[in-house]
Amino acid sequence: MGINIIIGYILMFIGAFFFLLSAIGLLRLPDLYTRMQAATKSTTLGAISSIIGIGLMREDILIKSIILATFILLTAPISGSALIRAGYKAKSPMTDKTVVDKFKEKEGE
Amino acid sequence: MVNLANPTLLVVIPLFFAFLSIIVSSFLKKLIKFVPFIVSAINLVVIYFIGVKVLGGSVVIGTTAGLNPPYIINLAVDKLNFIIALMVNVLGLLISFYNIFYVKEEPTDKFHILFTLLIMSSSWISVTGDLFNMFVAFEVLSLSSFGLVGYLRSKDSIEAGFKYVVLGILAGSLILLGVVLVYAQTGTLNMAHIASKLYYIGSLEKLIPYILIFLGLAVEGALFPVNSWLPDAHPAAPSGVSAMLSGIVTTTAIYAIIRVTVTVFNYSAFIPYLFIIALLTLFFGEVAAFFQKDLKRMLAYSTIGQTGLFVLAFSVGTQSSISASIAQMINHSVSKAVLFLVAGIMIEVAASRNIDDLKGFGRSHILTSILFVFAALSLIGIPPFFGFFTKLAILQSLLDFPGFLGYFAFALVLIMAIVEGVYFYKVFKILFAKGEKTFGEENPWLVAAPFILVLILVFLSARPMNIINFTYDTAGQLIQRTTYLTSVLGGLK
Amino acid sequence: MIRKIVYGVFILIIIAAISLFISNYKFGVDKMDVGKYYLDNTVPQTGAANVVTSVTLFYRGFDTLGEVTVLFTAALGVAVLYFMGEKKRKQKLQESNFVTKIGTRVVFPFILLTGAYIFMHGHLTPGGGFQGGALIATGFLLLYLAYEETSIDRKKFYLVEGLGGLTYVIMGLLGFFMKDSFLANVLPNGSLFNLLSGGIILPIYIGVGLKVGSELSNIIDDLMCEVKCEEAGGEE
Amino acid sequence: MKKANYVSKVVFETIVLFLTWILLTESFATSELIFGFLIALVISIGTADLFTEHGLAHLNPKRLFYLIIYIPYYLYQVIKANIQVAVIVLSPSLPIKPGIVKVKTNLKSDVGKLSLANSITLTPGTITMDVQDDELFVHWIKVEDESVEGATESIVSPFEKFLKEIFS
Amino acid sequence: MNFSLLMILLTPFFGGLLAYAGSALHKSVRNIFFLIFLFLPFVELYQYANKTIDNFYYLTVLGQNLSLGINSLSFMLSILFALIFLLAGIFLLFEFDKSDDGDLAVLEFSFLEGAVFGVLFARDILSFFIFFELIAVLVFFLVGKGYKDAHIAQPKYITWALIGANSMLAAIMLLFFKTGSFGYSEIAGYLSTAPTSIVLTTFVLFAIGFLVEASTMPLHVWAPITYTEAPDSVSVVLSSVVKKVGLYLFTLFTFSIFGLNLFSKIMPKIFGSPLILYILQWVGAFTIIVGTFVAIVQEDAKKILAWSSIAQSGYILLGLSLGTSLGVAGGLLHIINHSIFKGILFFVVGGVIYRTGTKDLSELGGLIKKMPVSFIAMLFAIIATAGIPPLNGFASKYLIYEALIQNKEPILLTVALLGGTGSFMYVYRLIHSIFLGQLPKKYESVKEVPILMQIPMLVLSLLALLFGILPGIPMYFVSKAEAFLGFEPIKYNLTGFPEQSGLHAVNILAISLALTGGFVVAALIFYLLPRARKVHQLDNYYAGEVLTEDVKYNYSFGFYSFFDDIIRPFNEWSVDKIYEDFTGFVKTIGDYLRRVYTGNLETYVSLGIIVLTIFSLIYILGGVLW
Amino acid sequence: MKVVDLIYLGLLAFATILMVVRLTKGPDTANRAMALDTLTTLFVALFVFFAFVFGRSFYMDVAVVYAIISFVGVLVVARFIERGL
Amino acid sequence: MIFYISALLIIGIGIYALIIKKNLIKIIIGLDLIETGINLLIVSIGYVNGKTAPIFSKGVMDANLMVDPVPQALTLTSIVIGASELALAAAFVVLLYRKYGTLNVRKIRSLRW
Ligand code: NA
Ligand code: NA
Repeated sequence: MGINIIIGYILMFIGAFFFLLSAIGLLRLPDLYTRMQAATKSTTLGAISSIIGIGLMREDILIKSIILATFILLTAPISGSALIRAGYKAKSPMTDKTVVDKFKEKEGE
Repeated sequence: MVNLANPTLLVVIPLFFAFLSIIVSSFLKKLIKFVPFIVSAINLVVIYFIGVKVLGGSVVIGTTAGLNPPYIINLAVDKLNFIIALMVNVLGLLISFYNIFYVKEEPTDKFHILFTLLIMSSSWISVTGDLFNMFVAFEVLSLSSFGLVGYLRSKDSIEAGFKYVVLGILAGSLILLGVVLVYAQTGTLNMAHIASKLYYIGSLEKLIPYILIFLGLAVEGALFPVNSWLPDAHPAAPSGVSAMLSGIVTTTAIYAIIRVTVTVFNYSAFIPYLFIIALLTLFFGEVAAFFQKDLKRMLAYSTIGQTGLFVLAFSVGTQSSISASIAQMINHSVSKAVLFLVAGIMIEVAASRNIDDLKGFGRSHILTSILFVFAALSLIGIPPFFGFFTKLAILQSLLDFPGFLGYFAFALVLIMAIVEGVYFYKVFKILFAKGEKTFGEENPWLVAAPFILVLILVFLSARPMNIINFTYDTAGQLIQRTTYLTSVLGGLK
Repeated sequence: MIRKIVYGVFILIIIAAISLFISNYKFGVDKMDVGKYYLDNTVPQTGAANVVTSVTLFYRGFDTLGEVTVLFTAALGVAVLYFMGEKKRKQKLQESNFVTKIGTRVVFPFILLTGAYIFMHGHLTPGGGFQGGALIATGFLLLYLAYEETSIDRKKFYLVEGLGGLTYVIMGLLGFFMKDSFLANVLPNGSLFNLLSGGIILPIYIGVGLKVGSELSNIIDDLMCEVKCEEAGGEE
Repeated sequence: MKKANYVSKVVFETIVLFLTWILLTESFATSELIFGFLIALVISIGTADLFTEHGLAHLNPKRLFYLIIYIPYYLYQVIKANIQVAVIVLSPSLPIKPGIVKVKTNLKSDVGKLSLANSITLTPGTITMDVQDDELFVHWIKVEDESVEGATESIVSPFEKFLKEIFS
Repeated sequence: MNFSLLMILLTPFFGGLLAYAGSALHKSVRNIFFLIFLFLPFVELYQYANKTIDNFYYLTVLGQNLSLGINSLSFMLSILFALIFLLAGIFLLFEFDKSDDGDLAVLEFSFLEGAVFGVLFARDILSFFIFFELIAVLVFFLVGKGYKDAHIAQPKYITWALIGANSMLAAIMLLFFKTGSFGYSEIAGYLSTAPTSIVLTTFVLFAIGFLVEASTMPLHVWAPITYTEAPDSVSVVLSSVVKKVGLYLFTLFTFSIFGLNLFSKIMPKIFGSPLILYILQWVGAFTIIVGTFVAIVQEDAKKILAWSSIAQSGYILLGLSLGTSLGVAGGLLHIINHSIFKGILFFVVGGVIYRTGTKDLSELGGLIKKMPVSFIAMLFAIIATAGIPPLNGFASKYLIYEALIQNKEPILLTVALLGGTGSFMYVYRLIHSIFLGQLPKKYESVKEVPILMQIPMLVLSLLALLFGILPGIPMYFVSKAEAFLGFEPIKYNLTGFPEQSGLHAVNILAISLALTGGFVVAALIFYLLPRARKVHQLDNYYAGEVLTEDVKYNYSFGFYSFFDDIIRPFNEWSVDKIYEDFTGFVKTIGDYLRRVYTGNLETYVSLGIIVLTIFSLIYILGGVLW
Repeated sequence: MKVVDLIYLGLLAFATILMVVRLTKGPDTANRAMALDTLTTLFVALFVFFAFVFGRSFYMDVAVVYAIISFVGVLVVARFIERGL
Repeated sequence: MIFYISALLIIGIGIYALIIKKNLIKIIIGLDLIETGINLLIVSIGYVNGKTAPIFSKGVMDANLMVDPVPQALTLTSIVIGASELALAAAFVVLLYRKYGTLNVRKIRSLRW
């Protein structure tokens, strides 16, 4: 068992952990905006970590794994950003704990 | 040497032109309107070469991918295929000519490309020898007619188009499901190969795939009760398209039903059911047509009735009845095409689809109206027109149907002939009545296509028995099956 | 309510009948008749690594030609339905998400590249002309999402579309003229797993890829303009 | 950084795409390279104006250097962010104090601003909601400072110093 | 020269086309072609005067040769019809002189003659049908060129014509199915041994077709309005030709193809006739009585003629269906006679309309001085219609009465005689309202019809007189036709009938001379005796009021109003009820159909799903229904 | 498949279930879209995992295409939420 | 078998939506479900437990380990066809919405006899 396999599995399971974390966050957090935090950050890391981990274990898929990971790293924040803005425009409710909304002031102008 | 007697050309050449057209349309848009005409003309040349062989009694096979069936898709032309393909392209040629002058709403280039595809797909269905390939061709047919039905973008055509689309997609899905189940049953998709494998399978075991394919084809084939989209859709399209839909598309679908029922499934057990379905189709179509005030809608319902008529004859299942059925198909296609084309002229001149608004049209447009009258008389089956002889042949064959039902159908056909006669004569009456309205000039080029079609009708009427004898041979070849199967599967085993 | 139940029961009956039918043809047992032939002969006859591709494009290539045509027809149909005449297409600049906008600019060429990669390797991988073409169109969809004012040059797209279709037909006709059989393989098979293998599959897939890509983009163009024009107060 | 001319943009994009092609095909076979180059070139010709503003200028060694440094820094921030999320999500009391704040950036380049926005999104507690000119609206799960200056200081500055080097 | 039957048949078609083409040059070219080709058939038919020809094959259908032939019966009728066509053709040219329908009318009219020849020459059940259908099509279009309500007449006519045609077609196909042949002789051979049910079914189906065209009750519904609204020349043809074609076919089928022996064999006899013929006698009687009395109360000149024509069909049917030599002779002779005198009536009325523009009796009157020739012609015609010597109506009615006496059928005889009285009432009404009484001011300038238009009525009037006093001339043909039909021809001589079984001797010439003598004497007395002062029409007073021009002092309106009250409900029932019932029936079905074509997508889809469900059930249940 | 692989698969499956809960619960379209976004990302990883487990490298191509399409898909949905079609 | 049944159930749900649902979009979704179900069915027909996709690659060269390629080829074709159909159907829906101002199919029935 090579070192790559061990690192691979470790990364894989880190990925799985963050996926799980993201899923829990989705359920526990109070509103769309806070859930997005979990959704975007944890899922991205989960995916990247998993994919790179798996890629390390088989060289014939390694390069594609890197491509994939890069792609996700690049696009996940974009789609996350688009979604959260869309949710805001669609007046998805905010939690009571929200302290400030500067965007509203701007949009309200 | 290149062998032109190859049915693949009937599909490929139109496609070549269609793809070329979309490029050319960007800078030479005016040329596109000739494409469907050219395409069907070339197809007719190919059909001529095929016809020479087919009439000699052989089945012309077109292979693809340089291998032999059943491992590749093959096209096959026997006499029945030949008749249908000939009809498709002759009507396609004339209707395209009509369209050159008729279609004015933009985007005309796309209209003509879609029309090319309609001709192409009808030809395709009429020559393919592969069940899944038939489904694909069928989809091209459906989609091109969806586009053409919605072409005018009026409220009517969009609504009619949407209903047509939903039922058409459902129909396509049913056919696909059926074809897939056939594959599950036999492990092959080649019609002849399936036929040879289904030979040993009991009739009940064939029911499910058959009924799915049948029902799917019945939607396009205007059979009751899945034809309710038709009276909306046919009138909503430009008249050239209506002519093609009523004259060719329904016929092609019925051809497909015949091919599937006889050649592929060899399904005599289904005949009584088909007989009843056809009876209902005939009845509903004709009675509904009786009440229409909209000329094109009336013609559309009449199409349903006529389809019922020739499917009724087919479902008797004897050689003479199938022969009568094919002959009536020819009669209906030609006559109905004339009727829709002339209706198109009338509607354009009168600026209304209401029959009553055509009062006195025949007085100022005698030739046009006489074309309408001739075609209608042939459709109703008034002697000495061809339709009369086909009606005779149908009536004769109906008496061959065992039991009471045969006589019942016989009587119903006659009664429906009265109903059909009455509503067409009502149109004649209005056309030649004295009216206050003055009608503008028609474009004389528009009359050319229906005129030639009526000449064809006159020719058919002059030699009715030659045609019926040929369809009799055709029916013989169809029923006998072995020629078709061995021609296709000759290379196997 | 009764209606719902009745139709529910009807549908269940139909499902039951089909299930009953299928149960006679044991699941998991190959019905391979022609299928076996393909598995055994694909490599010698076509040189393609992907048997499915060789079936779609070679043995059943005539189907795929139809499939290309179906899409072509649908695109034409949509174009007809959304035809707007010589009237200038009204476009309202909608404020789009900055992130999306700029992200799109970066991602778009990569999507096109990937699309090309997919249709170029159709004979080796599960990809192919349709998948690659669809991906290319996805790129254009993205562009439309980010930039409301996007309007592709239809003439160029029609050119690509037509050339793609002609490639297919002409490749087929070459077979017809040289071997009296449409779509007969007239190109060398090449060596397995190489880009230049699979005979006529590669050129056809390139054609299909370009065609599908431009066709779907045309559809998107029509549909998106429809939406935009409506927002802009409609036309007609 | 200056706006580049068209050729520069095309060349730059072709290089990037061609490299990507090689990665995708994982092959140096001649046919693949030729096809890849042609495809990359064709795409570049069509999309160069869209893809980049500065063209070959991106390949300036200094900028590449900062880019290479920036990547591990960025990954570090990502991991830190995820740990923070894990803490929040997994703690029974859900210690949040969400809000949307406004921050300002000095970056001028669009891609630069995009990188900033993406960085903000993937890093601790913040998601970019919108970018309008030099203002960014950021959803912050634990608002520490509502003022523009304060927020900018804690959200933007960690990245801006790198991005400034890469994109200006 | 030798003219084949096909050539004769095609002559009118050819002539029609030529005339139509000629109309492009000039109207006179058209007219000359038209008339020449209407005349040609006489020349061509001449050689067939004494020939019976069969089996001239001209077309092969369903493996059978269709053939033409001619015999004494069809020869007689083809000469008669050719004459009517020629005369009506002349009239037609005037009638359509100013109309732009003339060209098409000429074409269709010529074609109609060809189609009529076709029916007469047909020697198989398919040929006659082909031409019979063609007649219907042409009549449909010709009728449409008539008066303002022609558009109501057209659908009625064609509905009934189609019912008749398809009924016949059913019989034709049933017989073809059984025999594999269309030929009259093969069919006759088969029928002689066929099961009763087949014989009855096919006979009834054929009879419906024939009697629709013959416009006997209750299949007459289309006739009154069609005869009324058709152009006058077409009304002549309808009444004198087309109706007779139906009756010809009825004769041919009943006596030659089915045959009395066959009927006698399979059904009981009543009053000496097989049951089915006896029923038809009653149909005839019913037609006489209803037709006559409805005719009496009409206010429209052509409508009177129409109902009269229906009533006269009743006489012919009654005579024919007696099935005796005498009865058939009466029926056939009445076919000839009625064609002639009804032709006169339509020509005269047509002429009056041509000059005055109205056929409403209440607006007409006093035309005797303005149109004396027409008056004389009509006088001849009404005498013939009433069946009074010396005009031709007498001989045939006499034969029918005698045949009824011979069969000992007192009730039917009463009916027939009553009809005779009734017919006197309506024809008197006609001549009175048109020619006698007060001349409306607006018709002061009316002139007699042009001389060419007088020719048809004069020719027919002379024929009516000739055949009236010398019944032997038509009887020459009738007796030959009878012989062809298998009857022993009744004895006749030039001036009447000698004593023979069932028939008292009668010399019509003598009776006519006596009657004419009496008339002359009466006239002499009238003119020789001193006469009252001649008063101008307006130099008079009425119930104490001085008459002005707008007051009518003679009854030309509501002439027989007391009758009207009795007839009216019956009249209303008979005219439209059946037609409306038929359309009502179709409409009811239509309403059910609407539930299928609802316009609801859901319905459309669910119908297909229901079918799928049915077959799924069949499959699941293991093909219980299979 | 080894046990570790199965465990990994199990974890992912569990995460999937939780995400599907959010997907069904909503409460609004934006929340569902978000859940869908996370799911698709997870599936990309799953594709890679299958490519690894079944030893068929071409699954990676599928994963790439899938990633692209789901990215665009989310943007479409976002646009839809923001302004309707 | 479970694949078959679930595929068929998806088809059934699609048909049900077609009949019961009033919303045009849902009808389109119904059509989509039917097509998806059929595609699933096709693939299940070709699927054999323990065999792999019919793609040769380095190391996987044994044709006997591969499933029937035909159903997969058919699926590919049918997917594209289905997508084309749905695109056109959607185009019609958008136009219908504009012409009738409603997505309720029960209100779109100006055409009837
Ligand atoms: Na592929
Ligand atoms: Na394909």
